[in-house]
Amino acid sequence: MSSTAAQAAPRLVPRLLQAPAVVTLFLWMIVPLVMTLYFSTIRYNLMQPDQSGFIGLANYEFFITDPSFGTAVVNTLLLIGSVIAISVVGGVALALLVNEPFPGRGIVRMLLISPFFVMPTVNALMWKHMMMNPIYGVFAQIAQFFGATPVDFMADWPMTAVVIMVSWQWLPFACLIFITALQSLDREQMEAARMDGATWFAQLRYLVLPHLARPVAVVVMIEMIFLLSVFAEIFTTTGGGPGDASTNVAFLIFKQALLNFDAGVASAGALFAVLLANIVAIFLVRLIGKSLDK
Amino acid sequence: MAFLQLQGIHKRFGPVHTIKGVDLTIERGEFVVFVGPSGCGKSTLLRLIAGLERIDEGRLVLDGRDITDVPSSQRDLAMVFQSYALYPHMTVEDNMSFALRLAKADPAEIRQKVGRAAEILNLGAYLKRLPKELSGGQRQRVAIGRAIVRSPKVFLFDEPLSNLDAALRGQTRVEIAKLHRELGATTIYVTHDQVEAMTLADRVVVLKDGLIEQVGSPLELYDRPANRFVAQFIGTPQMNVVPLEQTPTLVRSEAPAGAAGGSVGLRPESIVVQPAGSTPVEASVELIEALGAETLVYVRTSAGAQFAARQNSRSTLRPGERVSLTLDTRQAHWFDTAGRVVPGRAAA
Amino acid sequence: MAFLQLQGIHKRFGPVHTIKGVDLTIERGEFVVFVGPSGCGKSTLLRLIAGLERIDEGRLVLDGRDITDVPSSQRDLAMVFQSYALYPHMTVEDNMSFALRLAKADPAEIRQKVGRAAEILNLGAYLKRLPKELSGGQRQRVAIGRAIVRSPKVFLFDEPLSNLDAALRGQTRVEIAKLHRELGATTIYVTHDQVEAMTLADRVVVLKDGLIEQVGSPLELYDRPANRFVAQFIGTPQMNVVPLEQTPTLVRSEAPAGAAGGSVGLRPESIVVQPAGSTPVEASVELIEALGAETLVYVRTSAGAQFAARQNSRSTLRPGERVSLTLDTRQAHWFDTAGRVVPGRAAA
Amino acid sequence: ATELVIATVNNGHMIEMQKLAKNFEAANPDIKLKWVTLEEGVLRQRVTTDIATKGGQFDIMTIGMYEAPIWGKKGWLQELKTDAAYDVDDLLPAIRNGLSIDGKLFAAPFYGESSMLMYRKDLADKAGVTVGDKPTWDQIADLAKKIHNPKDGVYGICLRGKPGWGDNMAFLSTLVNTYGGQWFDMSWKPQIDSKPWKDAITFYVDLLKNYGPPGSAGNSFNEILSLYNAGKCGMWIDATIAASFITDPKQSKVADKVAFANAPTKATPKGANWLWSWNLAIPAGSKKAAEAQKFIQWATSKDYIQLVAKTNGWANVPTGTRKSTYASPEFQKAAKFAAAEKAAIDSANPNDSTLPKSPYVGVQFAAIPEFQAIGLAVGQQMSAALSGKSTVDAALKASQATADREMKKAGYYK
Amino acid sequence: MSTRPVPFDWLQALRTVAAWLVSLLYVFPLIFLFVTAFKTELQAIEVPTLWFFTPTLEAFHEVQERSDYLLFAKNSIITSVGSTLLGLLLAAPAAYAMAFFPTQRTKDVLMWMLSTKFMPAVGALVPVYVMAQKTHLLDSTLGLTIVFALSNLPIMVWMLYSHFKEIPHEILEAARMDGAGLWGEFRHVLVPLGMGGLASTGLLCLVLSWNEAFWSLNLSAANAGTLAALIASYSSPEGLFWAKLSAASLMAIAPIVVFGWFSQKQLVQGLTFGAVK
Ligand SMILES: Nc1ncnc2c1ncn2[C@@H]1O[C@H](COP(=O)(O)OP(=O)(O)OP(=O)(O)O)[C@@H](O)[C@H]1O
Ligand SMILES: Nc1ncnc2c1ncn2[C@@H]1O[C@H](COP(=O)(O)OP(=O)(O)OP(=O)(O)O)[C@@H](O)[C@H]1O
Ligand SMILES: [Mg+2]
Ligand SMILES: [Mg+2]
Repeated sequence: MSSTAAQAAPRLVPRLLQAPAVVTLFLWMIVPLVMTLYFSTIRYNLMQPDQSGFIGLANYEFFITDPSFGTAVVNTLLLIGSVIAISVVGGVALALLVNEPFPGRGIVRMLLISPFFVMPTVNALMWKHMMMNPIYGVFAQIAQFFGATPVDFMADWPMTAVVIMVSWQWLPFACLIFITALQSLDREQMEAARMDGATWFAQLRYLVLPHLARPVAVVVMIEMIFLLSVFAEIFTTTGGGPGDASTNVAFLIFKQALLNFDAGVASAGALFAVLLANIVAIFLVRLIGKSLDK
Repeated sequence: MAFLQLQGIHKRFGPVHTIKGVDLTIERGEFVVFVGPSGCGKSTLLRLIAGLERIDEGRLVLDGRDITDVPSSQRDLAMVFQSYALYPHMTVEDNMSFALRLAKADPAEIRQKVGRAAEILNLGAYLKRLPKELSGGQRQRVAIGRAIVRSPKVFLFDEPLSNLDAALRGQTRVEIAKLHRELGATTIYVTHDQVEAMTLADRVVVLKDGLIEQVGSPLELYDRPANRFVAQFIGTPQMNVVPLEQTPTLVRSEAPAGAAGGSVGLRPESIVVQPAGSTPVEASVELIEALGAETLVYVRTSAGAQFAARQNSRSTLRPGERVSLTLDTRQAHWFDTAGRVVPGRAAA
Repeated sequence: MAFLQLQGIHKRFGPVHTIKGVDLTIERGEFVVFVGPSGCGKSTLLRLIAGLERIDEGRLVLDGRDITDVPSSQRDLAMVFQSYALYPHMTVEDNMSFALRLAKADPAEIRQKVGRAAEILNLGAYLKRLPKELSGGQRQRVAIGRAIVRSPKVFLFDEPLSNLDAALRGQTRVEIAKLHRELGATTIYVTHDQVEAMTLADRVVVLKDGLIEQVGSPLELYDRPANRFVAQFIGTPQMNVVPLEQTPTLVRSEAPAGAAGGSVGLRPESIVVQPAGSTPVEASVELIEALGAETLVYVRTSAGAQFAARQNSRSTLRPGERVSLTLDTRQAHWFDTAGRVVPGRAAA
Repeated sequence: ATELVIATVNNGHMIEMQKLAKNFEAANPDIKLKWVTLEEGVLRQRVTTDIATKGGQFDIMTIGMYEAPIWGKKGWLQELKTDAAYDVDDLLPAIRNGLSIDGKLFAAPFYGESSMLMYRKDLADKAGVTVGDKPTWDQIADLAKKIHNPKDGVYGICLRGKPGWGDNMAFLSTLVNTYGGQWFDMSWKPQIDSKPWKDAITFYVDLLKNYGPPGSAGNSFNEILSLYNAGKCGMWIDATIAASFITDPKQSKVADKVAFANAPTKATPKGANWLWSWNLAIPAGSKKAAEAQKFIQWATSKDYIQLVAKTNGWANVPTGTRKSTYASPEFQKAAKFAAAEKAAIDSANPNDSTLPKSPYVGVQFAAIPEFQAIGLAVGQQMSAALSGKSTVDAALKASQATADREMKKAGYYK
Repeated sequence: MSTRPVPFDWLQALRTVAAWLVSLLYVFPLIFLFVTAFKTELQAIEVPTLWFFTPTLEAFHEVQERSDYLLFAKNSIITSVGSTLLGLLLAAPAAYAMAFFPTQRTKDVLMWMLSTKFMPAVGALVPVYVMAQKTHLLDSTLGLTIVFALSNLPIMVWMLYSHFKEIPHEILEAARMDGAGLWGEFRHVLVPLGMGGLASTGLLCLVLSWNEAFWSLNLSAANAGTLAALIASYSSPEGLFWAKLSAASLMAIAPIVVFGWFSQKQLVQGLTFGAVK
């Protein structure tokens, strides 16, 4: 019997243990946040520091009325949704595949998680040129080998291409977490289930997946954060196009911050992203939150 | 025809040879109890039967079918694990109904069966709890409940009542017996509790170090142990086994020839403690254990032999007091130097 | 002066009120045994004393010092967990020596203490194994070993022998008693085993539903239970408690006034089964349990009352046979309608 | 020793300079050079943030022709005062103009480029077409059709399509220019929905759709360079710097089969080829201005060009900056493209690059801060049109709207 | 000892083949990258892809000659190892407290921590740049270490929290009873049992710091740049760069991949069997 709630140890200790993390994070959050809030209400273009002054919500208005804004929000959600779905499902599948011992398991496991070690820029360039290029990319070569017309990913399926690249990178992360989590699954429970007549699938459904609930929650939340701010991959591959087909909110902010150098609008955009993230997070917490405090 | 056959079963864990060749035949509907010292291989044997461990050597035949390599989930056995192995994320109810749900049983039937098991096991109030919110005994009961809601071919119980209080243990024991009578399912039951072994078993299997020492009905084992180990293992407090040379001449004179240099075994009830001087066997009291209805008196003779005597009344003796003993050799067991039973003179 | 004082202790797990106000005073060096039905709060009480759970209400005083909020690690207690809680990554040896190593004990001393504990517990051969490579009983022994290598102020044992075989259990029980005598450490011991409770305890605390029912020496509880619950809880097989109206007039006539409408309790040894017709109390045999040295006969009178009788010989009776009973009312316990004990006429 | 932190772009000439800077350090033992080499886009972000927040991390910055006038006007750069040996008059006038404000030089050109046509002589010959020195777009379209042969892996023409103001819009601006269009009229109104734009873009989309390689919407300089070097492009109009790569047998399979011509024209030759240079400049706040100046003079001097020539051969000197380079007979001999390049650069005039009068400086860009964002947004629309995600009309309309939005926000007009 | 031969396990064979196949396919792009690094630039753009060729180290030479790989590698190691250690130092106690001494607010604190990462880095560039400048941490490995540690902190807390939750309470309680204080509990029980979690969290942080390009690029100049910044000088220069980029990438990811190999053992520990019943 384990207590989850209170412990006899004074409550001060746990608080002290949390304090360094909480305090530093608070500072790390609050200073930029306040500055961003301030910037978002003034005219502040790095290229024109001479023109400044309070302009109310004009920056927000400008950001939100961007013709690509709607597409960007949709694309952001699409990217988050599909990459999370792919990496959770794929990650669980792969983790299960390599959970039981087999010859070379260590190597396979290492291979599987290594894409996560690749820098996003390299990843993007590699996929764009070596894999997806419609003339000399590997996919094109395969397609030509089978006599099919190569797909022009960047032009015809820009979001799909981005999703593939980003998933390729993040699936191994999920996989890594799941592999580790599977290690703590109690063997005797599985045995009990087998005795109860559970097939492999039933064991998966009723024991393994519930056991993975918390890691899944962690993966979903962490990936959400990183996916929310993906822009490097988009910038290097599609440049947000064609049109705004692969523009997401982060890219929109990036455009304002580092192409237009408009810190004011970028700040407004960043705060909008915070808002969006909160909405998504609340939604996700609804979905997965319960598994956290099990 | 034999229902479950274990043929020359061996099991090794790396260098540790745990089961060293077990042959056993169990009839359909039989209730077999495994007993043996801690670590002798009872759980391992159960797990081999359950298919949770690979049999290294030997064959396992169930109902005429070789199941040595059949996966657990297809053997139709129910097992109560010594360590419970509850599903931590499922409520008590879900834990118990899991197998039935897997088998796609009718929900009404599931509810009824789980309800019945919960009632038997006094778990009614805890159906919605998670295992971590239960006491040790409650967890154990859930583990039992999980097995008994099913109607498998074979029940495997691994010390299922060890964490229950006497009253509940008695009650649950009766329920298990009843269940066995009703379902007629072949049952293998591991226990350290003599009462359970004696009352539940059709046959008791005594294991030691991965080998079967003796198989027989409870009273057979009690009355005619094959060797010193079984003699001492069955019955509490255990049989007094004393080297012949430490026994009074009176006893020694009755020993059969084969027991020369061996020892004699006397159950505590064969020893009567009497006021000092009343018999030639002098002893001093070492310890008194008053158990309520009975009293155990531990004495040591002048020859250095230690005896536990069982008495059905309270005792006014004090440790250190001098007493005399009457040893009832009619019920003595004789052992040769190797510990094997030697028939007494009367029998010979 | 009281060594350990529990003052009005309460514990709630969310909505579940588990300990409902426990007051208890334990003397230095005392051996106190907690008994009670599964789920009554024994482990919780132990865990509260150990400081593993927060005390919701009440105070805990050790040796004159309020330790209600002192962290476990500073209380100098050793505990055997009901669930073992071994360190899975440490060998048996490391598990046992952990506390000593933490306390920076001398390595030679550690080796010696661990060696001694391993010997007592028959663990010598397993020192280099990991917990997962042990049998259930072996694991339990490691858990015991971990506690006894230390010399704490207070020992807490939570059903430490439940998974051991009778022989080893007896042996370990003796060792625990010896340890207690040698170290004189205050000991709190939870068990479901009557023999352990009777033989080890200076005082037994009977718990029920988070409350203390009675505290007293083992024989006090056996002979003078405060109520029906304690009467039935202490002693195996349990006391026969029968509503007065189902008892023969002979018995009824002896009942004290206070017991009117209540019930009478008779221990199994107070009931003698005799050939049919020899006494006016007619009954039929329901079940025979031959335990070796003794036999339990379960009978039902024509009035519908059920009795278990203990007999020190084998029985030739068969279920269904008609018998007569002699009820020894001199040792009867009388209970009023609320289950409280009512003194018998003799006493009154 | 004084440490100079120099931010440079990662192209070949700059990297060569890094290697040769050992000589400078040897000659100036009291100066130590530290390099930050970045890809073009990142470099621009990096130096802009730094200069705008006065971070002061760089003593010398590599900036483009786009930034130089903007920053110079804002006073973010120190004026370069050169000595006689530097011979500032030797700089190509087009380039020098682009880097000066009111006659004051704010950045020294390290190398410059324009755009031109690079075509496969062998294929043109096979098709029986001779390409003149000054081709028109109609001729180009015709030739593209003739040499387009995807079955053999040869595409008629490769042009930039990847969105970005320095990517597809660099090329498209010149195309629009020669069609007679412009970015903004004299009142800063965007002109993207005008007829020249529509004609130019329609032509561009059709051309690439019919005779371009698949995936054009993702192609920029590097992608096309790979294609061209692998022999997959019949023609390519892009930066003159490409010439040195595609004629290098170590990199190119078609090194001996290429020929050069001026960038094609349509309605006007004005602005048909772009003008770009990478330049070294000193941020206003730098405390090591003297040393920085010294280095810049060294790196952009005639002597440096000689040094490169000596070390790596004349074919590899940084071009597009000095008249003297083109005058050198060794260079003319070594670089097939020398004449074409000089002509292209000379013909470009950032101050007068459109048929109608324009208020902005720059051939393929408008040197105003807002241009980057507008350029990217329009670039995205163009690539959408190219990939068929939207029509040319819709793309132009959307572009016009975006540009209008940006210009309004920036306060050019209400 | 005539132990029964283990029968051929088709499932096992299938799993082995499938796992190898899937993983090889999955890392195919990386294999491609690896191969390309040993080509000349011209070979690198050959279609169809060349699989048999004389490998050359030309690209690696070029990379080494062009940039001080060792400086960048050193910075990468300092910042990523430093930030991982700093992060673990801050995160582990917090996660421990949250996992084993939860209060009603624990979940909120967790969510809040995560929410500090909601602000896109690009949006916070100017504030952070200014902060770094004011504290003189621009272009210093210390500055980058702190920034990396702080931006990874929420994630580390989350991951550690989730891993610690898997450890049975009783084991920690047993240690407490054995007289282990906070540190003892942590050192002797939590660390060995949570090794898998700690290792994977550490590895994650290491990788994230190693690959972190945005801050690394923007907050460094000549001194503190990490390999991610180095890569920025190899992506899309003018001219062919495939082999060089591949070589540089390979050099950039090699240390971390090799490190990953070594941490394998820690990642796969599953130790709680048989501890409690
Ligand atoms: N975490 C918890 N949440 C809710 N209820 C709990 C929790 N822990 C214990 N309980 C309940 O408290 C009661 C007392 O539990 P405890 O473990 O003390 O019983 P016990 O006397 O040790 O029983 P046993 O003999 O079965 O071990 C039980 O009914 C149990 O279900
Ligand atoms: N995985 C393992 N590796 C090594 N030895 C093992 C392993 N599992 C069990 N053993 C050993 O095998 C022997 C038999 O174990 P088993 O669990 O069958 O004993 P048991 O009879 O059930 O004992 P108990 O009554 O204590 O539960 C023990 O000595 C044990 O130490
Ligand atoms: Mg066992
Ligand atoms: Mg308990």
